[in-house]
Amino acid sequence: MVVKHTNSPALKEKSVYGVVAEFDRPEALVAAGHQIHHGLGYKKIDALTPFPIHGIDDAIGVPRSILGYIVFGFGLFGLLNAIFMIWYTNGYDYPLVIGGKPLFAWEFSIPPMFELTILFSAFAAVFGMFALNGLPKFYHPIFEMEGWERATDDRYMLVIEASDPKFDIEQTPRVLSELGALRTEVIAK
Amino acid sequence: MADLAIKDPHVTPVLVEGNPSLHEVTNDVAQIVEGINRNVPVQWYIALAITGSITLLLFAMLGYLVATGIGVWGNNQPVGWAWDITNFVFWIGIGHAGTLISAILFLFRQKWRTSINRFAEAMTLFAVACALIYPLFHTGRPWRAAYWLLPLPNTHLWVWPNFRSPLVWDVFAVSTYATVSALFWYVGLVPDLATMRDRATGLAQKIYGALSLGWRGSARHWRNYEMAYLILAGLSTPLVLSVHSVVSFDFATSVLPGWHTTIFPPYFVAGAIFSGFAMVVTLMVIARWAFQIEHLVTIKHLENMNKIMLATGTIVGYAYATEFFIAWYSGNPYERFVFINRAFGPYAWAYWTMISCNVISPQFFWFKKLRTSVAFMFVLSIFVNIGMWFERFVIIASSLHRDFLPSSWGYFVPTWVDILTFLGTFGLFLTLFLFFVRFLPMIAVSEVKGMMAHQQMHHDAHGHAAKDGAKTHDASPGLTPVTGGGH
Amino acid sequence: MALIFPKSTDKYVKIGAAVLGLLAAGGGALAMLVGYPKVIMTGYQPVQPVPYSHKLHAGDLGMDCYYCHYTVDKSSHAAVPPTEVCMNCHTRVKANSPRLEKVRGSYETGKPIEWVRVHRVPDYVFFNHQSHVKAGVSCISCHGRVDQMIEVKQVEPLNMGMCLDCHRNPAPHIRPADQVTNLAWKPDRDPAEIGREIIQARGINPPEYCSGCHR
Amino acid sequence: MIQITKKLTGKKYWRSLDQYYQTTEFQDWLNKEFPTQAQEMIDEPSRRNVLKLMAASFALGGLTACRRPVEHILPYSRGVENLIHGKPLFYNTVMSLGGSATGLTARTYEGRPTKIEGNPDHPASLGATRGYHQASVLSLYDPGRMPNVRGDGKDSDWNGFTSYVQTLSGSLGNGAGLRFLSEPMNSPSFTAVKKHALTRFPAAKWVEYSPIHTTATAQPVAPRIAFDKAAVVVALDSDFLGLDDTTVVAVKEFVRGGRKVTDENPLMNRLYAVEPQFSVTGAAADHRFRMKSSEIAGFAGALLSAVQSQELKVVGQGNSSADKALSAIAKDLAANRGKSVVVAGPRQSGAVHQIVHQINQALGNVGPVVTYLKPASDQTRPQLDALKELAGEMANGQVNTLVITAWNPAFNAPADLEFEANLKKVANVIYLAQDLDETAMASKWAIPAAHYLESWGDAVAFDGTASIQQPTIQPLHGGKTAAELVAFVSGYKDLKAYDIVRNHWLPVVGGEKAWKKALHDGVIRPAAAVAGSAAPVFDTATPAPPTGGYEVIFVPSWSVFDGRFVNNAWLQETPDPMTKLTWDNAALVSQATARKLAVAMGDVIAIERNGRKVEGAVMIQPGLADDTIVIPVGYGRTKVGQVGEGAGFNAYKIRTSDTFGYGGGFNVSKTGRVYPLARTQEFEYQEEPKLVGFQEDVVRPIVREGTIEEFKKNPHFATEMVEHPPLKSLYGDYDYSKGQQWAMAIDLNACVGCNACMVACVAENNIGVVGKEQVARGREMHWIRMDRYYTGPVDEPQVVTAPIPCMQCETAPCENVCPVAATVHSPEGLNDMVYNRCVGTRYCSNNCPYKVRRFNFLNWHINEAEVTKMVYNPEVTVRMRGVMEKCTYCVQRIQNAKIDAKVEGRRWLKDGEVTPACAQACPSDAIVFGNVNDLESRVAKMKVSPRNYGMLAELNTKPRTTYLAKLRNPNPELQPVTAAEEHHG
Repeated sequence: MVVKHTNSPALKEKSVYGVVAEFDRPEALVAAGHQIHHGLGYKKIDALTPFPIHGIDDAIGVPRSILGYIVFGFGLFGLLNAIFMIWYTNGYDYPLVIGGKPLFAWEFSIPPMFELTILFSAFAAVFGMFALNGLPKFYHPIFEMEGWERATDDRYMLVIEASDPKFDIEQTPRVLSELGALRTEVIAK
Repeated sequence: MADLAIKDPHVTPVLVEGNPSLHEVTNDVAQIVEGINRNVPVQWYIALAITGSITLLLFAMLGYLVATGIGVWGNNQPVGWAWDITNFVFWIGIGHAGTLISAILFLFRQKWRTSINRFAEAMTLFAVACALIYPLFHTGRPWRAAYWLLPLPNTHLWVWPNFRSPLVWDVFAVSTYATVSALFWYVGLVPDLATMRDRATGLAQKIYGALSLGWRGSARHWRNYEMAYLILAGLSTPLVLSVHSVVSFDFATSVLPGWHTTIFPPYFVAGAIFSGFAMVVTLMVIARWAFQIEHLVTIKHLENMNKIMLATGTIVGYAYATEFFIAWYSGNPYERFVFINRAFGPYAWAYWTMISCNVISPQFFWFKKLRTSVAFMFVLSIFVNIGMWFERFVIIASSLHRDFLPSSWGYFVPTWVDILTFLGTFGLFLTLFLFFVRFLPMIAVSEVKGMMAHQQMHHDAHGHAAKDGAKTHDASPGLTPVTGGGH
Repeated sequence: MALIFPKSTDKYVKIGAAVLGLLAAGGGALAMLVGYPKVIMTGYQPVQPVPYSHKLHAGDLGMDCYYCHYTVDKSSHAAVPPTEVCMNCHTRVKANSPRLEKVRGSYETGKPIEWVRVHRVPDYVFFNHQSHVKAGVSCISCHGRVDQMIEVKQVEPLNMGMCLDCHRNPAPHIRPADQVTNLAWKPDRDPAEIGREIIQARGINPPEYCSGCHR
Repeated sequence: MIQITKKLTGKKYWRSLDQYYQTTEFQDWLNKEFPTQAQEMIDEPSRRNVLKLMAASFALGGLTACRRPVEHILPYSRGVENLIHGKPLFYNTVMSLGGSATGLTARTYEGRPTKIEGNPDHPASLGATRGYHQASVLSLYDPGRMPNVRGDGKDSDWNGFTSYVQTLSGSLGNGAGLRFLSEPMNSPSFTAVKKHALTRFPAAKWVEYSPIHTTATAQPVAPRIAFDKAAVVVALDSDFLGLDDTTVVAVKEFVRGGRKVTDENPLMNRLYAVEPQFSVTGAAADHRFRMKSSEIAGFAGALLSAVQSQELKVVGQGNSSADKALSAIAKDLAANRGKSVVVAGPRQSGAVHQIVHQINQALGNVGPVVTYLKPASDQTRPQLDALKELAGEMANGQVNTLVITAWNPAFNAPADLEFEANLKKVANVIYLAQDLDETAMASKWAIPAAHYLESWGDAVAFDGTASIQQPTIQPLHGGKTAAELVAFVSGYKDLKAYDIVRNHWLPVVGGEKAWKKALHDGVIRPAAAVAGSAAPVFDTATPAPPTGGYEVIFVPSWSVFDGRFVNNAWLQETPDPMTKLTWDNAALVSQATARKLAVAMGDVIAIERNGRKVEGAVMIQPGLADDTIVIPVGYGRTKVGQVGEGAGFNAYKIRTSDTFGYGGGFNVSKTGRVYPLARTQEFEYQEEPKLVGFQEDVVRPIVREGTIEEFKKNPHFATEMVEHPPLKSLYGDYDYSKGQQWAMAIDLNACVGCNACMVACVAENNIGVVGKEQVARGREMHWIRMDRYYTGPVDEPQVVTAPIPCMQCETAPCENVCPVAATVHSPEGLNDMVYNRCVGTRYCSNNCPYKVRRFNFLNWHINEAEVTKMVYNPEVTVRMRGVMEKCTYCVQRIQNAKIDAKVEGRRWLKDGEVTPACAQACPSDAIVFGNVNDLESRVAKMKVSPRNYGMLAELNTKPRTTYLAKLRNPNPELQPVTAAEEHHG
């Protein structure tokens, strides 16, 4: 359920997910986010934008992605996997003399080794990304906000979650409005 | 390809015309799908009917082939491979443009890619799908090849593939490429699917909702998303180069004069990019006209692609020349004969078709007038497609039909099954395409919007940035959108 | 705006995924188990036209396999005996038992008895009984304790894996020539050891290359 | 291979096309030349086979079904004497063809003959065979064979015939109206029956006739030439290495006499060939001169006066290259008195043979080299005279009963005798028919003829050695032998072939034991005396053939002989050794003649003389005499089984009794039609075709040859023809120095290119026959092929031949590229091909430099009759569609030999214990197989010969099959152009 304006606090804080503020320009969003995080010290902030906004991460304090390490690990696994597979199948489990070549040699193993490395890395990159993003997640309170459809079109949303220690159902929306939000809205859990 | 980067930071190129608002852009793209959703133009159904029946023809031909034997094709001794592998390499080559645009141009920070990459990637997938038909069905016993080529156990005994064989390398390379391209494509789609979800209603909304996995465009999402996208681009770049290199190993690692050549990997890759871009141009010219998105896919985009065709076409031409030189220089009589035979033997007609389409025709793109003329580039891109098919045919058939022992020389003539099967793959290709433009946003909306916002910044910053194009991003106040721009 | 999916969706998605995963794993395991040669390729036990009991003849009466399958050490085929061979005894023994009706019929009319084939290898496999029997491979290695079967049944998969296991490590299957048809043979020491000695002495080197069996 | 795109008439072997020949679409379609159309035509019938095919493929693929189809084992009810199920039994027997007998050994499995080998103890075989003998076993299972007795054009049976003969014999009286027509007699027991018949019917007459004159039948005397004793041989229109005789004696002796050149003993005989056609003899010749048949007589005369005149100054009248060389040849002969020979071919007139005899006498060769033997037949008059007389009698109704045991005279008798028409004038014609052929249709009664493999008989070889023809199987269609039929008609009612033969021989050999021994050995010793007079009498009465205009030469066909093998698919698909033509004959002409006639390959010409006309396709063959048309006879059968129908054209139509061997006065005209010819080799030269001006001339060093002089100067000339960098492997080499390592060496100097190896290979390895279209598409399946290259000047070329089996490369390019490891290497150096693992990518074939791999593009066995499948060798898998196959060095023989050795407790095989089919059949012992690690083996010895070289070894394939370079022994007085010199120059 959705409540308009901020004066009558009909909502109990514990039943609130957070406050969303709508901006019409990326710069405004970033500026506001910067102020909220670094100026006012809010922690649980998120920005919802139709396309990635550079700088927002620093502005609202989102750490760097760790995806790279995951991918590297899986890539290495893929490589070892390939080496083992070729050695086991051609060199160990069923040895056959073929064209007078050795049972196992790195020379002729390179292409499969390379391809499997890439394959595993790619899987890690994609599914790792979804996992880190907690996707798939088909339900989210934010979907209930009014005018959400523009969050994937041409509006820029800034969310302060109720779980933030500094969150205040009275103050927070006001602060956001002052920072140039077109409108703010309290989102129920 | 860095020379294709936009030279002067002050003059921002017109990559989106008529300066529409972000919302208008969203509409323009989404409404292609939605508009159709409401009332599909009859042309679409007609087109589908045609391509669909051609696809059925393909299945019929394959059924007949499997039931009767490879003998229904024209293949023989010594031409053991002919149209089958020619078509395979042809389609795989076309399948290179998409990933190339998404990956390499991304790493090279080519902003103009954003309007065409989705389209090109889709084309890649469909081309690879067509290509994958041949490695399987060119075998005498596909029902066995289907699993004996993979390292899978089998009830009688775990006999394994022979990893010394380039064909096994092929299996790994092509399947990896298909998988990674699909992933890449899907990852790019997710934000736009979210957009579609938020615009759609009813069943469509449910479907888009399911496909977009609940994407919210949160900063935390974008951060991992960009990392993933960057990594995929980094992985795909060597991958896309490796695929056609491995395909070229099928020939390069053999003992056959005309195949046994070290130049093949780079030259195949160049050829692949060449043919890939040609096919993108062919289709894009039609698509942007059919769906009135000329302002999103501008002449600038097409011109850039033509430049790449000019470059790669010239590389390919240079490769042809080098082959001849090396053949002469090697002093190996068999090698020499194969190339003389190519140019003047029974398959000379194919060879000169190839030369005129691949080497001569792209040279017209030196003239800006021509490379910006839609009609001209359309015709020419088709010539290039033809030429690149003939390149593969010449390499395969003309090398095989006259090798070492004159006693076993022969000649290849295609049969009607050969021809209809090849035609059929086009049916499949286009059918998939029709479904794509019908149900999915054919332009990467979020990327385009990101790029537009970035150019907006550029204007506001009235080019106070450093002279160097690459630096501008860092110099502009930390508001540069990333996708399509890079860090 | 309206919700696309209810709150509970994600729960169901998770459960669904888990179930699917389990099913896949279970199915895979099952497939491996069922696909295992020993499982799918054994157990064939057709009903024969004549109720001939190997247990009775080879087991209880102690007839030697060679008596009926007399070409097993001379040829690639182990002959199923001509009716003549049955009649060598059955003209006197059980001379007019109704169960031997078919046999007598065949002997009189000269029409063969239609025995049902139990053990078979594909057409492209060229198995040679003579070389195996002469090398000292017992019947038991491929046919099991036939002397204990009333109706003959396939107990070994007879797939290529089985052939190769033995060809790669023949010792456990090699016996002294006189024990080849003695299915009940119990040596006082490790049979593999005996096998190794025979292999040494006779220079037995089973082929492991393709053309050994596929031509 | 322009043919591919064109219409291909002639019978498709592996599927029938009857329905098309009537339809009008087919007629329209004839004029089109689009491959798509052609494909339609070819593929249509196979759609009906779809299901069958799928079934077949899966079954053969060995797909393990969960539910197993019930299979039955049907043991014998009563054991069969000395038959061990699964073990082959070998029977010695004998086959007669063209009047000469060849002793053979038939291999049978469970009573099915599947393979023919030569009988080493037989003087006319010495263990070797010709393609005819190899393929004869297929004719036994020919579904087109005469299935039952036919009387008055209706199916009948033996009883019907019996009652007919009973009524007939009453009317025969003393046999005034009775005539017998048989093949040339070389069967003692049949001759005995003949005598009985002629005593029973004193007024009856017996005529012998065969459409092919061989050395044995051409003249009243049979010259016996010991070629191994001749240092110089001059062959005048003689194909003694080829089809002048159906036995292989001449090849054996010629090669043994002076072609097996070693570096210790670099001696070689010298062969001059003067001939109108290009025979395998011409190919083997050190000097070959083309000359019209009609000029041979003059040349022989000149040669005679040359050798008679002491100073040998005489030169030929003509100015052909042969005439120029004449005095050199004469000198060469004179220098080799007593160890040289001049030989004339059976097509030449008695007069020429007379002259040749005089030359040999003048040179003192009669005795040491040439002796004259009594022909097996006792018929003294020339065959044609007798046949002419018979035809005359038939024409004017003097004949009321004619018993024909000769093969198909209605088809092959000289055209001017109008034999088919005359048959209709004879009230009672009884014909012993192989199949329902032209003669059978024209006869009152047609009796199925028994195949030699299913009936008792006997035959005597050139040297008088008799052999018993021992059956290996019950007659499939209740056929009768010639002797049986004649005996039956002449009143010996229930005389079986067995009795005829046994009754004749038992007293001769003396007793049961000797009889058994005769059967076992396949020969009866001692041989009967056959020595003829030293002063032979030749048939000089018959006038020489007419001359002028175009000269036509009628030669036997390598595939169908005189036409009797037209329905034999193995032979039909085996290319002619020289023209490489399959499934057809053609009118062979030289380039000059082709230019004169303005015809190209495949153009159909009409050949006419005295109103007799035939139309056939032209094939241009280098090296023929100009204005000469060479036509293999026997094709163009109208009544024949599914294989041979429509193949080629019938040369008998223009072959009259005065142009029996050859003859001039023919008119040739162009019809404007084109008839596609299917050949297995399109490119005739090792020189690269000249495609463009700046291309240098390259002669590929594939089949390497040199002169004996070059060899003496530099024994290693062959290996030095190719320079290449040191051959190194990226990985280092596999060690093959241990154990038995199989290898093959082929002496190109011995090979005469007779194709016996090809047919033997087909028979041994169940190789599929693909039919004419498929050959034209380049899909023939021969595991060993015979490459033939022309060298030297185009109008006077020389020819080299080379059998090409799989090279069994130690570093095989094919193995590396197979994705499923279906072709791998055995520790004994064999390149194993595993059919059941193959998925058919054809990559191995692409990567094979020798192109010896063969792919089953379609299921070649799909339309084979059940009876034909009885010929399969049970030791070899019958390959399904979609898999690759290739020469295995007959691995089944190797494995079985190893098993036998193991059973005997031996580790190693003795040299010669295993012989592949090709090597076993080879008449010239050119192909030698064995274990190279056994330094005493023949193959190991050949491998160390300086002539030994590996074909394309510069690719580092390390081939196990290597070649011994060909040598020529030219007369120093006549500087020839040899390929070797061209390599250097």
